[in-house]
Amino acid sequence: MSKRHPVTGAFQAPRLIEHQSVLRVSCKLLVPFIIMFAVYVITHGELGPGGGFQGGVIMAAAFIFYGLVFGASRLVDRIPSRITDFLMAAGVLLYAGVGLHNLLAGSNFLDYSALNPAHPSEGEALGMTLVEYGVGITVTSVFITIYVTITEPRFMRSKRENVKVTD
Amino acid sequence: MIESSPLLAIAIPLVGGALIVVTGARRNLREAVTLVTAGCLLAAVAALVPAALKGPSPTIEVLHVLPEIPLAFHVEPLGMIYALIASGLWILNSIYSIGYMRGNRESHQTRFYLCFALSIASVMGIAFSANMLTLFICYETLSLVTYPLVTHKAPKPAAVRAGRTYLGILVSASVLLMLPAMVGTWMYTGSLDFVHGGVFGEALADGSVPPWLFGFIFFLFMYGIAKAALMPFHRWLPAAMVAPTPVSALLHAVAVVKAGVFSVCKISTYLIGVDKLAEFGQGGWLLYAAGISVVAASFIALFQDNLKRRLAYSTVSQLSYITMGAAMLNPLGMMAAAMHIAAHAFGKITLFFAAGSIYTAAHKTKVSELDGIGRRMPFTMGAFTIGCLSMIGLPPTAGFISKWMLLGAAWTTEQYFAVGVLIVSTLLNAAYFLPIIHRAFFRAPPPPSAASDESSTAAGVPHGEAPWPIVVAVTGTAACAATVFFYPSVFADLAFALMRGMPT
Amino acid sequence: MDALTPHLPVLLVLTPLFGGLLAALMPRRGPAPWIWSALVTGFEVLLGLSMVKLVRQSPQETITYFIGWWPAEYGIAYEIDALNAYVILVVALLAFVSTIYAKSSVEDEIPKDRHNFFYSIWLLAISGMVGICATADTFNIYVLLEISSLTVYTLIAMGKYRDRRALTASLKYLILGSIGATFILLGIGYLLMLTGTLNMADMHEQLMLMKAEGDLAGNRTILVGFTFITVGLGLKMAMWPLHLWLPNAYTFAPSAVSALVASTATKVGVYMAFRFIFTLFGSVYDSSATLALMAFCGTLGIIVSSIRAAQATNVKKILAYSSVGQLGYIVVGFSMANESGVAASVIHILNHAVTKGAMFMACGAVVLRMGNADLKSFYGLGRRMPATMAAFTIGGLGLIGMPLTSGFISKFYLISGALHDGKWWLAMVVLAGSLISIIYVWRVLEVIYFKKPEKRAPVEEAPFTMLIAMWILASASVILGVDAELTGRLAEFAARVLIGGAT
Amino acid sequence: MEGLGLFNYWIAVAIMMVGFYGVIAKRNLVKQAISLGLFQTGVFLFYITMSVYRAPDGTPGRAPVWEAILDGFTKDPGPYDNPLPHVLMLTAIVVGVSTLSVALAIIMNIKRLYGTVEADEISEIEEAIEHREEMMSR
Repeated sequence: MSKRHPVTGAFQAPRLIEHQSVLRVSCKLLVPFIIMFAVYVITHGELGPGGGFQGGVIMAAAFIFYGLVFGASRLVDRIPSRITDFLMAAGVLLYAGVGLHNLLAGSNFLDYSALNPAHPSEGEALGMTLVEYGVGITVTSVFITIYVTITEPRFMRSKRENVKVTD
Repeated sequence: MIESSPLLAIAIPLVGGALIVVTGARRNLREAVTLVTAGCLLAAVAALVPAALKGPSPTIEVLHVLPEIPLAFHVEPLGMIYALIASGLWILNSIYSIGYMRGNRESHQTRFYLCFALSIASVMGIAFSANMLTLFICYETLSLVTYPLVTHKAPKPAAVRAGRTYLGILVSASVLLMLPAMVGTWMYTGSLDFVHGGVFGEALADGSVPPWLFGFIFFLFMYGIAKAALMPFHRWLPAAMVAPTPVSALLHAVAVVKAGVFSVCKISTYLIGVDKLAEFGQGGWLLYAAGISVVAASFIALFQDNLKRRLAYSTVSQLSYITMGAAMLNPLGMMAAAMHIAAHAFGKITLFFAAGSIYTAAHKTKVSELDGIGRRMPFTMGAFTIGCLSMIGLPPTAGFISKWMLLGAAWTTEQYFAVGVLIVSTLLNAAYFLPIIHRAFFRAPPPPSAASDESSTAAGVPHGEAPWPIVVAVTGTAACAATVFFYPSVFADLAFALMRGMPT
Repeated sequence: MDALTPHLPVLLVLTPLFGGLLAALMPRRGPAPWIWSALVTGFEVLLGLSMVKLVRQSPQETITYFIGWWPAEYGIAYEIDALNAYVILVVALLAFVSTIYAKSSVEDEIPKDRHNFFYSIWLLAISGMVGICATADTFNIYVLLEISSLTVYTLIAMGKYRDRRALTASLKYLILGSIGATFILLGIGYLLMLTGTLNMADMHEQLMLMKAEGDLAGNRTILVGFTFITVGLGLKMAMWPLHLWLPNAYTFAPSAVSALVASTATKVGVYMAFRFIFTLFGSVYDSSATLALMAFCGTLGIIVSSIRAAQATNVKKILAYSSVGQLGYIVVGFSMANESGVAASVIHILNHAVTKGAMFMACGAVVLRMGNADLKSFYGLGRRMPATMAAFTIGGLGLIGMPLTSGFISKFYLISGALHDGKWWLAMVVLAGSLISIIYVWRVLEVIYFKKPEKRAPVEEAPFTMLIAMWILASASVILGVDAELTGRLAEFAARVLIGGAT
Repeated sequence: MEGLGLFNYWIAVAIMMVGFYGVIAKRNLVKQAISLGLFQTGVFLFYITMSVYRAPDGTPGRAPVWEAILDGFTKDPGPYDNPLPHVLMLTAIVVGVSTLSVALAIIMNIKRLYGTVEADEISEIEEAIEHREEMMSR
């Protein structure tokens, strides 16, 4: 049946998938477009429906799709957990950092007009876009992490989880 | 210099305690520190006497424990009597402790001396407190620092149990009764300062405190001060007798219990105002409560075979004399009470010293074992006799003076219940003390062989006097008890000063 | 620093927020996350101090900060007055001290490569708690409440490495806490419906206007909103009988987390109750019946949970139940709605944080050395870990309310508050509660000092960082008890600010 | 009729209560977590229906953002719904999802360490542990 990864001990997708060329090809074709659409949704969030949350989820859907087809372990090989962990924090940092930049620039926290003092409204637009991207990055990495965590039997932590069972 | 002296009196034992810890490993040095500290303390306290004779001195504020109530101290006659006794007897008690603790090879001696010094510091704090909050704080601190002394023989279940009773009763009473009384006083009058005539005058006059509430607060105070051992809050005192004898002697015959009756007197005089009580017809019950306590405790003492327990019940009854003096609600009674604080201290500490001396030399704790011991320990038992005389109130001892004053106060104010109590209890006192003396001097000692199989502590083996420090201390306190009879001036003057200051 | 002064209210929240995010980026192993967290929380204390200084310069005014310059009606405003400056300082101080303490305990209880994660969550929790105190926007309160709660659930669940029951405790807390938060959200919804605003002061004004026009008479929306908020807050601050999540959560959490959470999390809940009941509903809505119910719950909580504490055999559990009881004091205090009662509450927030923090820290040191916090582990520790046990003893005395410890001050105020209204029975219940606390504290102290240890093996004293932290708190307890001039005045002032709206 | 006019609130409350019931009555931890989510969703619905506006002439309100912006804020967009609750719920949904995911993470750990997600079985195990601890401390 399913095999374990030689190093991580994770379950690997059944070998059968290697022969499912339709799935593999369509997945490889679709993923870039989904990511592009996600970027569009995120960027568009400034003015219309959409934004970081929605776009982030769509972006994550691209990776999750990849994971579904090729197996989560392969997804983890491509995007290791340290990258998602980093992006989770980095996204929020981007979001909050924009606000902090304004604060340091002499305006109030989250007052984006300080990004472009000459044209406050453009500053606001830029600020919002940056914030959307921050949110998007975080949401993407969070959802990837959730997916990986739920699908895989915690192979990432198999060694360090020597939990004392009290009985 | 004189102004800072109450603080000095508190600081000296604290510094002494620190030095005791530092020198803990070398016991000769440690005990020298104790003695020197005690000497310095007596000098510092004695220097305050002239100030005290003039009435309450200006208040010294130290810290603001609560925004409007500081930790404050002052010198006044009643506190002076108490401080003088405690600091004076600490010297003798330290000499005695050295003999006793070494003689019985007690453990944790550094802790013992440290806690003793801390207790004395709290006692000084109580004596010189200038408001109720300060008194309360020092009172609770005293309960806490004496706890390790009571549980000195700690892993023994008896000591732990006694410690529980001790702390349980003292703290419960003070928290459950005294604290609300104090806060109530603060709420209704806006002041907790000790001033002549009390702080309730205005509130009573304008009717914001109804008389029943005033009486209720007084009731809470009187029973809240469990250290005064007013029945039924006396149980801690016999329980505390598991402690080493020096502890029983100084703390449970002098410092702690006197903290109780001193607080009773001080609160009645300076916070409640006895004249106000008399004026509004409150607090009359205290006389009866104290009187019953006197007689009942004396009666219980009759049947105690354990010497220290008998002394403990005697203490309960003697303390209620003092409470009774305060309960007469007039200056004469208060003066007698103040005098009895001093008189009882010298007598009772002598008795406890003697009991400890007997234990150290002969390992006997029961009255029934004391046959003929007076021949082997003439000094100890001689001192014991003087102590007994003082307890009964016979000349030439201090007890006579104070009992005389009590009786006089009772007669002049026509409180015949008090007179009756005094007479009956004197008879009872005689009934439980004189047989001990009779046994010690006029009965033949048991033959050596008869008792040897009963007890492993060589009860029948010939023994002489106790170690010399013990003998010195016991004769010293006995001498004090006699001296106060011939020269009562210091204490009497202070007591007069107290009476003069009181509104009649 | 001067340039940043006007931004202080928001910086208070941002500092631990950024700190937490950056901590997640730190190397997984090694002391770096700990050092970073200590620096961040230390800086937070400095910010808190300068905030208090700012407030003291003009105590009558409220320092307001508009995020993004949006006015308070539309945007989120942060408002700082004497009360929240005080609570923020308490949280910041406790956070700093607990962070110092956390080093050894986390090294022992959390796997080596999870430290950055732990400290990241830890700082985010602090950020949430400070934020709740700083914000004046009700919905922002909900969001920050959830930030702090979610992180605290996670922190508690990390106790699984020591005892798996931490997980169920955490889940129970999560479910009850989320229900509480959702109730609060629902209550805020009702108020939003009624007033059209989320800002507290604005809401209060709108409600006052409606009251003046007589629109509020018989209005059930405000009644329902008030009820939901009260129940939600009761759950969040573990008011008896809504405290069921608390004992296990505190018992099985990692030691450092117990110390932090026990001394701050429920206090923030109490702060929210102050804001909602006094600032928002004060004089709008006659809450005397609710307050009477709260007084009833508080007194029962004091008695019942103190008795439970006296029965428990795990010292951490004893402390946890005692926390419920001590919370009862706080609830009883503000339910009197008079100045000394509320002042007692405010003052007890700090005093209990300090004493209970010290005790949980001492307990954590025992867990570190003995492996668990059973009463048996404490046998004879008085000789083996003297400094730790001395701190525990001081904390215990504070809990009892001995004079010269901080507990006495709170009790004094509490009784004055009760007697102010002539409620002698309330004073007696409070005192009876403290008598029961003598029993449970003394049970532990007797074991510490009088029992012989079971195993002869030598026991080391707690590590230096732990000792420092617990002694800071223990001596703070004594200092606050000896000289309550500052805290007393601050608390009285804060009480006047709160009650001022109600009279 | 008046009660029926508030039917949206009735539905919000009904959803809430279904969730609340599930939290209390279900003994499966996953079901409890899902019910908790449902409970919160009820509140979201409550907020959203609260924002609905209908002009006195019966015109339903609508989302104002898009067209107003296209017009450059020149003309009156007509009756529009209150956008504030929508914004709030956006945040609240995120909070709800976070709560749910934390809950699920904890439940996964419980499954790993207890071998079950049934509350009854877990409490049996815990009672056994507590019993043993008490025996040991006697």
